[in-house]
Amino acid sequence: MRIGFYPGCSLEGSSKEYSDSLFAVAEKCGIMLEEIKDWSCCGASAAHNLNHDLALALPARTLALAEKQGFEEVVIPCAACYSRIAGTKQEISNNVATRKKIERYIDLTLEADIKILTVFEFLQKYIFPVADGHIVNKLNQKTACYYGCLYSRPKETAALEQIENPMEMDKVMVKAGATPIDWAFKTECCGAGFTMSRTDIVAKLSGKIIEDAADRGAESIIVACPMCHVNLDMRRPEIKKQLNKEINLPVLFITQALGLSMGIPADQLGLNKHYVPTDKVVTCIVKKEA
Amino acid sequence: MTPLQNKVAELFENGTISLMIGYKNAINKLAVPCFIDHATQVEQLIYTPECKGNLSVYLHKAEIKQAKKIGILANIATLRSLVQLTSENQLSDIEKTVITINAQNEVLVFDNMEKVEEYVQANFPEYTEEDKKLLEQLNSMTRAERWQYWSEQFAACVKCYACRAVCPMCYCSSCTVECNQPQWIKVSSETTGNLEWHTMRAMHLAGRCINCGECGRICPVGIPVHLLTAQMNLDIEKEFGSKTGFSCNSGYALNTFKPEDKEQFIK
Amino acid sequence: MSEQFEPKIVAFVCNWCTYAGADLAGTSRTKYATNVSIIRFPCTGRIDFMLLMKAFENGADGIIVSGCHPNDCHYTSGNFHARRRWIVFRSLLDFMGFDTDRITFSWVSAAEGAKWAGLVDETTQRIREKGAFTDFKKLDCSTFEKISHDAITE
Amino acid sequence: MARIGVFICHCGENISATVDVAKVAEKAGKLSGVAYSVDYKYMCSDPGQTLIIDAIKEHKLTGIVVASCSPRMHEGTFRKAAEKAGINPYFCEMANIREQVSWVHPKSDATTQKALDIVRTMVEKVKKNTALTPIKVPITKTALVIGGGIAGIQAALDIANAGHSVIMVEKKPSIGGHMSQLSETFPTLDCSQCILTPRMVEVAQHPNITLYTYAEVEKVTGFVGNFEVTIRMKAKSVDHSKCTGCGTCWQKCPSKKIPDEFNEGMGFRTAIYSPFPQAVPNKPVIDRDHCNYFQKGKCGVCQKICPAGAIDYEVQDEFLDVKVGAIITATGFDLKHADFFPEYGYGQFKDVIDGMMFERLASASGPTAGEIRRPSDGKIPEKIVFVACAGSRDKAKGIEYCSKICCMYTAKHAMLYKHKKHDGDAYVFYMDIRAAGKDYDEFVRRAIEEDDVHYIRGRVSRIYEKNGKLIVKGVDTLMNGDPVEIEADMVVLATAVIANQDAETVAQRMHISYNKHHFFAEAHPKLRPVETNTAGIMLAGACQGAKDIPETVSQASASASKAIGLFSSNEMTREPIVAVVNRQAPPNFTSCTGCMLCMEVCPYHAIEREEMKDRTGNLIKVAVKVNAGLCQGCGTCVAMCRNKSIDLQGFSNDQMLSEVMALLNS
Amino acid sequence: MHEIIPQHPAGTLKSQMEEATGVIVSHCYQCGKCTAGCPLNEEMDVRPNQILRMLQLELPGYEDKILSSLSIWLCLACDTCYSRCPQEVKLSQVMDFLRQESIRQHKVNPKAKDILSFHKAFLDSIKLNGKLHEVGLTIDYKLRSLNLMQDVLLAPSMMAKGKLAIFPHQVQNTKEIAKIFKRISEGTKE
Repeated sequence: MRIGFYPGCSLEGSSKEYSDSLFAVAEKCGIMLEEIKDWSCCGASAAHNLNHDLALALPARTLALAEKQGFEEVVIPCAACYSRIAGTKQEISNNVATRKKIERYIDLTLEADIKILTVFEFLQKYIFPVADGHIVNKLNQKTACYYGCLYSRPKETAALEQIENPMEMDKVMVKAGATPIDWAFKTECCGAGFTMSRTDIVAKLSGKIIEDAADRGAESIIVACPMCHVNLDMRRPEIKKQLNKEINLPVLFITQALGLSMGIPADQLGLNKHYVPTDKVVTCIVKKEA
Repeated sequence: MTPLQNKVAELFENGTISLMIGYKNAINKLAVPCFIDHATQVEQLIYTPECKGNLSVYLHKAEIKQAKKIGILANIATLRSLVQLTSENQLSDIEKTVITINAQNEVLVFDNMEKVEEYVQANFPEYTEEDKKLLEQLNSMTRAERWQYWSEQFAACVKCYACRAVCPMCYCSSCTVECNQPQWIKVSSETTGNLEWHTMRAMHLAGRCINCGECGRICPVGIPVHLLTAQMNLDIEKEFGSKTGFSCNSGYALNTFKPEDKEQFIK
Repeated sequence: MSEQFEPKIVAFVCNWCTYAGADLAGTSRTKYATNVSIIRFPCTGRIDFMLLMKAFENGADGIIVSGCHPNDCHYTSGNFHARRRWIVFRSLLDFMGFDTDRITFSWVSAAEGAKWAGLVDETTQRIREKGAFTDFKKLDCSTFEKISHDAITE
Repeated sequence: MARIGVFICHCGENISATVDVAKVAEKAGKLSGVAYSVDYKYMCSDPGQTLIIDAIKEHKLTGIVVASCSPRMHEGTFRKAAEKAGINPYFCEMANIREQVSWVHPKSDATTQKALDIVRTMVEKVKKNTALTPIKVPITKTALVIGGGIAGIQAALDIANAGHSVIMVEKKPSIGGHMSQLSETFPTLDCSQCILTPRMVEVAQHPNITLYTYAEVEKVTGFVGNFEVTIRMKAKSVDHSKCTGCGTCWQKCPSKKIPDEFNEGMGFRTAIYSPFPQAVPNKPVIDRDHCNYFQKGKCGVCQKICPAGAIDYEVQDEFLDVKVGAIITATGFDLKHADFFPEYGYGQFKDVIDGMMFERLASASGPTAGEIRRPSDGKIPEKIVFVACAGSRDKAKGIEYCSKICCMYTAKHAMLYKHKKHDGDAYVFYMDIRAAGKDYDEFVRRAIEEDDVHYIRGRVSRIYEKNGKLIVKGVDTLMNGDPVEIEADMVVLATAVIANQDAETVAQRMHISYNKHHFFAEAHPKLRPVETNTAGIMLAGACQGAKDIPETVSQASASASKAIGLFSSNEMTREPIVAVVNRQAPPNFTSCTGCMLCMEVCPYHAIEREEMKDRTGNLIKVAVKVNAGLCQGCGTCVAMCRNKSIDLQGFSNDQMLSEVMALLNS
Repeated sequence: MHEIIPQHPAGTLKSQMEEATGVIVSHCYQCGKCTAGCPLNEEMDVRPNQILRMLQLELPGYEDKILSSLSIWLCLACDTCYSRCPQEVKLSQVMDFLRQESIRQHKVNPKAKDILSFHKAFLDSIKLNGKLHEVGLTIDYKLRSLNLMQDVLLAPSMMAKGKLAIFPHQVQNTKEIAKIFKRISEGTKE
């Protein structure tokens, strides 16, 4: 079966390493991902603030294209894109009038019956069955799995079983030979779309997250959302000011961490693109015992 | 003498039966029921493809019941009605021997209902091709077309009640249609009354009719009334999984229920 | 403005749930259409399908049949038996080409006065849109015509 | 020839405000068979009834229709009036033109017409009515009490003290219920066990009470006055007739690490155990799921050491059939546990506990001997946060109702904590304080004013653990919505009161109704609050809805009085609304053909086989007959019968069809 | 960008909001759990539960107070409030509506101008390219917000790390996206 892939804007820009590492892992396991042709932005954190129809029309266009191109499943690794597109799919399939209206706006028809996979579901479904043969390393470190808002809320589109204490990413990390810690900020907000407009808020919220992870002995934070990554990784100077101390806790995408356990070189996974140095993560790694 | 005649003669002679219900020849090669009470009369007995009538209907007649030991020649539909009637406690007081002729033309004699049941289950009949086709046609019509179809059919009904008379399942000693306190169904053969009669008949037979098709065959004005119950049986089997004339203690689809019966039509 | 068609609707309801629910609609002063009149049965299990036929024959435009929710039957299982009977009856009517949308089946509990009122209004509106029930009347006329037509042609 | 009287009631203005009563009376008077028609202000009043009685006598009426309120309201009243006037009471029918006409429709011609339609319908029905005589049934003067909590105990004692026998069935090894677990009781703070245990002992010793513990009701058939109940006596594995309750067995039992239910899992018990020291009966049972002998096939210590030789591993569940006249359902409730709350940690924080756990911590007989110590490390908490409405009034979690007891027990908990730890801090997050009982609000005020408990109005959004503290993130809506973050040592959730897990099964077994939360339904929320819709089955306590102890005890006594009332005579009269099989002259005897398909639909097994024989004993016909004692009059058999051989008195085919015809043909 | 803000039928703010979002404010019983869980409750001038309270009561002056509040712009749409709300009030949708209405009525809180500038710049980027162009967005945002010096130090390093592309990725037919914007802005005027 062909598996569709929707990168979203971030994965083409500030979070290129997320998409690089996802492809590296998929390739390692012999899974093909096919980018949806001519996809457009989902509207992300902005559109819904200004116009509800626009916030539906933008994701709907991509859904319609994916359907037209014959995909039954689409992997959406970005949490924001996932949330927007899954929400749109739901609203459109629940309400015929809305669907008709949106179809008129985008000048395309759609069924909204395509299956949307989060990165967790993708890993679970396609990578897990074959992963054991490819995992050669043990990450050998304590990781704080950070899920953020958009996978856990709102409940209509939540992709996690326990929305207040999700375990999906923790399971992946156990597979990769890491020890996920139990901590309090798994699903707290990082400041999301305020990354540029209200850096002070981002610093405050992300600061709390990093501090709690560090306090509980995490050696790395694992994320599955480009926005969370930007806020936790790039906004360190502001966070340092906010916390009045420097915490050098590296932030990895889930696919990067999994890639490391599969022995994929750090550069290929884009670890060199991070602001917080990731050397410590790499030095912890040991060979997996046979 | 045919094997059938030999067998029946033997049953008379060894005292297994004192009355035999079978078929004999009539004009135009038709087969009509015959009742014989002595081995000497067995030569009348025939069994041809024309022997379609359901003889079990006679088991309800007081005159027949008086005979102590009854032999009955049964085609598959008759066998099914015997099974169904047993499940409805209608044959408990009759000592009967059931004779049938299988596809290999062998004469089989059953002295108890378990054996009949076993034979029926092994040779359970399907709907005839003709009935299947008719049902398909009707089901592919629009609702309004079906209404039109049945209205025209029922308009022809003369309320002769032949459909009731030939039905082995219509064994009530008095029928609701004859009940006049209150008067449920108009006596005259006008169309609403006809519709009510056929609706009631179909409802009373739904889940009990054994698809012998006699009612449709006998109708003097050619109404395919058997299709109503045939369709109901299909629906009931689909909905509740029960078959009629299949088991002597299978029960009746309409006097039982499952908590999970479908109810999407209920608001 | 042409006068709006006001259908006659008969409700066959059980005493314990729906009748009590309808009473509750009354005690709560919930307003609903006047088109529906109730006939009270001890239980939905008591409702003979022939009564539904007679109601249509006598000029009802629509029918509501309602009782206790599954597992709530005052008599434990009357509503379950009724439900089976309705399943079969509906499918027979449908096979005969009868418009089963003229019969509303429902569960209304003694606590659902509002549901009852809503059900009455919704059914009334639906039947109003369908118009008067004439299938049975037409039946008699068409027979008459057919007979006279046959008589003439013969 | 029928001579029917029609009596149209104004019900003050309840009917006459929207229905033109005079017109209805006038038109009704012209209906065929109607000999008299009148309207009047209040038919149910004394003068109204007198009017009816006089009219029946004066106009020689054979039947009457009273058009007024719902028959569920006043059918009895008017039937009695009819009887007083000398006609059979079943010749009286009511036309419901209040609940189903005047109250639901505006004043209009259509409304008046509908009222008239209904009157006409009932006139036609009454013409078809027949004289019926009430049925007398004997009463078994024994009550079954299901559940041995405070509700069951109270009901059983009341009935037993009135001189009737009682059978009490309790599913646990001891009676006492939730009340035996409580520390102190609001609003007086007296010790729960001190007031309860004497009553438990009284039950055990009462000559009129037979107590079956470790037993469950398996099946209920029959009807008021004549229930047949099958009780499953679960295998105790200990012969209580031999056991002296010496306790040697549970001291020696090697399986010692079984979470103790009585202490809400905060302690351990053995596999052979008596749930608590004051248990009644204070004799052990073996919990086979945790016993080495039953699980692994070896051990047998208790059998070896039992001085009385009471241990019996072979014994199986036994079934006991009893006959009772009334049943009191007092099966109690359950509490939601802390693991119900995602935002409060899915139960993974040991120091986030529920109210019942706090009761055990505060109880002198509890796992900490009454010292309030937190479960994780046994430390005495410096700061406790109490969260009210935890799960209650929470539509999103499926429980939209108020659990009623939490406001009071939370105040009690905070108070008990402050009494034991004077310098501790107690915070209560609440939404509303519902303390509407006698001395209740005073009690809450005392917690706030005298014991310095801090009440914060707002709900807690999240609880998480950090450095051994529980961080409680709440809000003070009285302070402009300012966030409140408290680092607590322990959190007590006042979790919701819910129905027992098996409540639905119990209800279905007894044929009583229940609401969507599986609380059992009373026959009428105001006027029949302790009876169920099934005659002879009463409710007591929290199985009907959340209740505190005083309310539970009152309801238990009320249901006991219903049973005692029922037992006050040797037989009771029942409505003659029963099915009958028609009779005809021989040789037919009846039109019933004996297909017996009706037997299976009857929920009461009231239809029996009947054999017609001739004088010499030859079987002529097999048909069915109805046992009027068992028949409850649902009429399902009637609609089943193909040739109308069976009919229902009071709702006969003739009557129902007449109603349909009359309603539609004006 | 103003043209894309939808028009709402006449009525009070509450009735407009209820019609547009399907949220019923009377469901809120003011327990405050939304505020308790809000990551930004300390920054907000009007707390989430207070916004609902003001919508419930509809007293004079409340509408202005809501629409010119900073809170509605601070809401991150993280949905923590809704996911824990016992009465299932979808506050994030209320906030979406209030933001739109605040723009429409020209009542945007001056302190929110940066946030609004960012949203507008974001959408402009999509309108132009079909996808978000982070460099373009940043420049656009800086021009709108006049925060010209913010993050200037980040940009070169981002480019060096391959995180910023100077030229935008574009969908094949950018006109299509512009058309969607146009249809919606026409649609909102209907």
